[in-house]
Amino acid sequence: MTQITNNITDVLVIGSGIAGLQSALDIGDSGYNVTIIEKSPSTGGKMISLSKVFPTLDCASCITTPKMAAVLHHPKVKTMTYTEVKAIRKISDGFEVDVEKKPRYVIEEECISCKKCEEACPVYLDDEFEYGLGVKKAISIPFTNAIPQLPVLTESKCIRCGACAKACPKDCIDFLQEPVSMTIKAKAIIAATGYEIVPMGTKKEYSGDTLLNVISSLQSERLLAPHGPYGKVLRPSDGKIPDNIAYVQCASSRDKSIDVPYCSRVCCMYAIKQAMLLAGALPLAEITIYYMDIRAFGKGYEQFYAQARAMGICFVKAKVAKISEDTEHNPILRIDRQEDGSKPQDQTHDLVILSQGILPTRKDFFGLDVALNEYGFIQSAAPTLSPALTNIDGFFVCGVARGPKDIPDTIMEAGSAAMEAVNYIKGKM
Amino acid sequence: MTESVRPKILIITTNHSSYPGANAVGQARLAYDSNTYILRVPDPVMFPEEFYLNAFEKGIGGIIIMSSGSDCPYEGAYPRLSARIQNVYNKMKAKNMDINRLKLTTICTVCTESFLKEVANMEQVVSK
Amino acid sequence: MTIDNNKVITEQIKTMNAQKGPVSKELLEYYKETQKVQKQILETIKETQKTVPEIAAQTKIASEIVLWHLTAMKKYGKVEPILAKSGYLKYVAMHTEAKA
Amino acid sequence: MKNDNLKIAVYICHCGGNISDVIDVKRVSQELATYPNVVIGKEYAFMCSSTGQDMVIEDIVKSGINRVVIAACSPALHEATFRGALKRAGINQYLYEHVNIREQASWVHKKDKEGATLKAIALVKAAVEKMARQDELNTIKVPTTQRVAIIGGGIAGMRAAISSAAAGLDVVLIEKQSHLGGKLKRSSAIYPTNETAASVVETLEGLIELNAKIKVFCNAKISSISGFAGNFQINFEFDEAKTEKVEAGVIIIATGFDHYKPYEGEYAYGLSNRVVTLPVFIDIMGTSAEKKLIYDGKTINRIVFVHCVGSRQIDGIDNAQDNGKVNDYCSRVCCSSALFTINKLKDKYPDVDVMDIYSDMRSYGMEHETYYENASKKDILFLRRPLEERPTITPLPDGTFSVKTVDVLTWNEELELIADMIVLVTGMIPNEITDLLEYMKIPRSSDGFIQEVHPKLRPVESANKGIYIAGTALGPMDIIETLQASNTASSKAVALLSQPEIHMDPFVAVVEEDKCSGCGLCPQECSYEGALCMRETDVNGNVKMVASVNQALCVGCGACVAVCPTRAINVAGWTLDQFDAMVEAIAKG
Repeated sequence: MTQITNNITDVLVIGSGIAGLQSALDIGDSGYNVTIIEKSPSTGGKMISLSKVFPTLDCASCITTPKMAAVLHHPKVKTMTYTEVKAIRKISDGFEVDVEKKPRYVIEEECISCKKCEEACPVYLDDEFEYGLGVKKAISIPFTNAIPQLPVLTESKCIRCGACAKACPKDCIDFLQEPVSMTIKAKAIIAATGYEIVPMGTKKEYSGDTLLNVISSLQSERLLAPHGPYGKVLRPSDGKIPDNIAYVQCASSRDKSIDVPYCSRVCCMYAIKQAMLLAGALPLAEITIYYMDIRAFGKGYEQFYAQARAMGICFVKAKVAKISEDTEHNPILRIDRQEDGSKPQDQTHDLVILSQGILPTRKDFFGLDVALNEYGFIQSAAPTLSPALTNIDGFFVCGVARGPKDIPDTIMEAGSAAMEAVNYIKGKM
Repeated sequence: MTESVRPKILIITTNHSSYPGANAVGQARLAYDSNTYILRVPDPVMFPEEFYLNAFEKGIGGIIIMSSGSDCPYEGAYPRLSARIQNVYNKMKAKNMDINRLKLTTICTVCTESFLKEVANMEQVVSK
Repeated sequence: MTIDNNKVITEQIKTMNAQKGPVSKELLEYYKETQKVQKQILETIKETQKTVPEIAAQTKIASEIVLWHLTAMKKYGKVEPILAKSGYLKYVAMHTEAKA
Repeated sequence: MKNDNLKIAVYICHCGGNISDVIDVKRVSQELATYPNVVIGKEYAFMCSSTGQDMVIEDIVKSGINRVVIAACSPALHEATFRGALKRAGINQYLYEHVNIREQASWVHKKDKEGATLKAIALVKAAVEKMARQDELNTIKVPTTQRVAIIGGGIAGMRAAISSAAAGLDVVLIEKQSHLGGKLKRSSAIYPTNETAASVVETLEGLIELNAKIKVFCNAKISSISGFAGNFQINFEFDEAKTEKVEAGVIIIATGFDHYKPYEGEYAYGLSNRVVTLPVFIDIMGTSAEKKLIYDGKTINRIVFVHCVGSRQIDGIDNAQDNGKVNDYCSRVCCSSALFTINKLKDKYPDVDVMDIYSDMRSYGMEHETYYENASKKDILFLRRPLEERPTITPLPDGTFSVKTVDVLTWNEELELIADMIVLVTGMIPNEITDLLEYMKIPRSSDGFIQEVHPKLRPVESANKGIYIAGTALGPMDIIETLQASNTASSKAVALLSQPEIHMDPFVAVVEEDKCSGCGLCPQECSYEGALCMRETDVNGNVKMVASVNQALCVGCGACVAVCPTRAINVAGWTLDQFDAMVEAIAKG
């Protein structure tokens, strides 16, 4: 078994979503050392928070956790979670990367993941893993199947009562833990930095940031996940089991007014998938998808779309002009049907999901002058023949960092970037 | 509901389909009776006819074979399996056994509803 | 926890207070408020199961806040939702020892 | 190490309450602690945690444990974890059995704690019985040929060849036509880079010519493929009568796609020369005169594009294909390709009127959306038909066409357009590679393209280990996607061949030769050519016919096991004796 020697690695992968995990595995399997830097406390990225995936309806967690575990146990892969990249410098034979490991305020080697600290903590906070729908404690393990299973103390919300430390059977709470900085030398870097969804308030007309029962697609992923915050699909305003649910497609994509003119590629399919899951969870519910074009272009996707129509999910070609709500917090959609030329009309639903588009996570790459395209995604230097190449020699890109795409397309890019990185290193040896 | 002497049901599942399918039932937090015992095999085609008869002899009430059916990754395994089960039925008939105690069915990785249905049906058979 | 560690923690908290100043008033207020609200909610569902709107009406707490707290208390085993097919779930307090 | 001196340790995981809230884990561990051959019975909060694993390792090292049973979550999650722990403790990793008491017990019997506990006890006992009959198993090691055979010399195959060779592998590129480059050779500009297709192909050809590790065979026809991961043999003819046999560790299938060819009369195809498919139209545009678009002796002023020809077909509305099914899939690239072409057309011939009949515009790529937008700015008339409606195209006596279609934007009114040329935006269909797939035992998806082993997370891997798929053989893709896929396929090839040996799971048929009566029943049951045969063997000085397994070809299905009258053949790790004992333990409870 090869252990990575001090802070030197062949390839450094930034991000441990499915793109980063896959490229790290491919490189590791090819016999090279990899270090993954992940800013969150767990690996898994966005994918681990999804309910099920289209069109196979595999539970996302079940197919992601094995990859997370494989990375964790891979003799060639070292993962640093809760660690941020601070600066990257290009040097003659690769890169120098300054990273900072953030304090969990827990002695990681000692922790047995028993959750006693979390149980003891009296401070309840919004849970970012549940995209605000769920609740966590000021000290908590990020989520059920997080890897590693280590709690994190949100120091800024700690009331310093000491309850966690008293409850810990292994005395491993350390309130005075400090960030740890280090510099890693890597021969090549793969940026697998993924995406954010467009913030909910971005399209003013939809008031997505203020209306209680207008939620984002990632929030509804959590509603549908088996370990979701409520344990059942409920709407956030009052816990009602919704029986009239609507999806607004292109809620923040293909829209110049909010500077997201491109198609986010995944929203049609995730909305169809969610609608099918909702139909399964709430057999009596009416589910409507307001859309412009259904872009079911991947393998098996059109058939999936046909299946959804056959299940009775209602697809309405309409633009949604505006969203408001009534006194019961029922969202009201002003819709402009594209099918029969009728006048705009108001439709009231119990719960509305905005199919939010995809934004790049980063505009800067830690001091490295990485070329971005006009939308802020990393630009390929050789888009046709070697899409993983960037303008910087030895710095590769894969997945959504290069532009919106679904999971299979991301996996393809991850393998491709791994191949380029391996051959790049080989060429230098 | 814990009458302790309920007849036991053996559920034979495959690595590829029905074992993950049984997991899916759990992941969805659906419920079925606890007198059910899941065995995992690469493919039930490996069991000779006597295996089933011996199991009944040992006191097993019912056996559900949850195969992968047409999704079976092994060539020719399903036709062989179903032919074999037909022979078992013949032997059961010869012994005057209720052939409903053995059921050959197909369960996929996400067939949670059908899984529950098959179990419920077998519960009825064994409770007789 | 060992007695030694008890001292360590007390020292650590002292050091933190010295370095960062005391815990902010807002945070303490927030903490007290959540404790109060959860107690109030638990009180109303100690005997009879109730829905979020019912609890909200009785406690005069906004229903989305009631749901938030029920979500928290469900996660940490203090309340249990009674499953329903439509309408509203009812929640009931779990009859376990309250944690210190 | 048979049944003597068994020391089995049993651990019951709480799974942080996931299990222990329902199952009385203490009772299970206590009951098991006194079961025959069990020397340790423990329960713990999270067996998968490093502490849990360390506990197992410590027990193995300090107490001489030689079999381990852990009852926890699904083996899918942590079987490998605990096998790893056994390995680290220095014992054979297969002396381990994982019992699933979460997904298949605590989570499904929440309201029956007693029943769930009894069930857990029985299942763990069964696992102990299994382990009492478990031998050490060893990973099967298969030496590999450090060479990749790539079938298909289009851009996907060429790209995979270049990547694999760069990683140090020998490459054999087998192409059935007389030249490399596949379909791309013929088309002109490609999106989104606006390069010419020819330049892309030339670049790849240049790289291949320079690379001594890549050997190209054109005009090749494959006659057989045999072997297994690490050791495939491909026989083919090339350049008419020459034959060649290639040994390769990995095969990459890059056989590409075919264009959908409309049947005669489908949207008037074949009834007039001026009804053409999009690929043909792209060729026409590549060579047509400046200023005026003249085709088939006629100046073209009005063109109608019809999307989804041969794609997104619906049963009962569209005619079935030769395989008896409609093409119900989306061909992914045609919307963007049509829009790209329409923009080119309008740039070259601004006066030509273009009408475009579509159902959903699937210009999904980042840049592709601008093609749509630009086309809209150029006064293209977009007509949107309901999914189930089909336009009717009738050639008129004056050589023009009447196109009737329903437009959703105008109250579903039926409109009639007159055009003098029709472009059918045809999709992709799978290439005819039935023979190849049969040689390699690889299934197709319902759309007829090659089926990947998992469409979500293993999109370039085939069901047959060591065979990967690059590009449009998998399904419709554009050029960039094709090249990414082929790079990924070569990445898998490089990973598989990174070691001189491939390591495989030991769960294959094993023959106890002294028990084998030589009856010959088992090979008849085996569906895998070469995996199981009868062979004259010296068994303890006695030469006799016994069953013999090729471990690299056996898939471990166990079809042979059921027919053996002497129980001489079993799947390692899943023997009948083990199953009998497990059933016995369950029946006893």
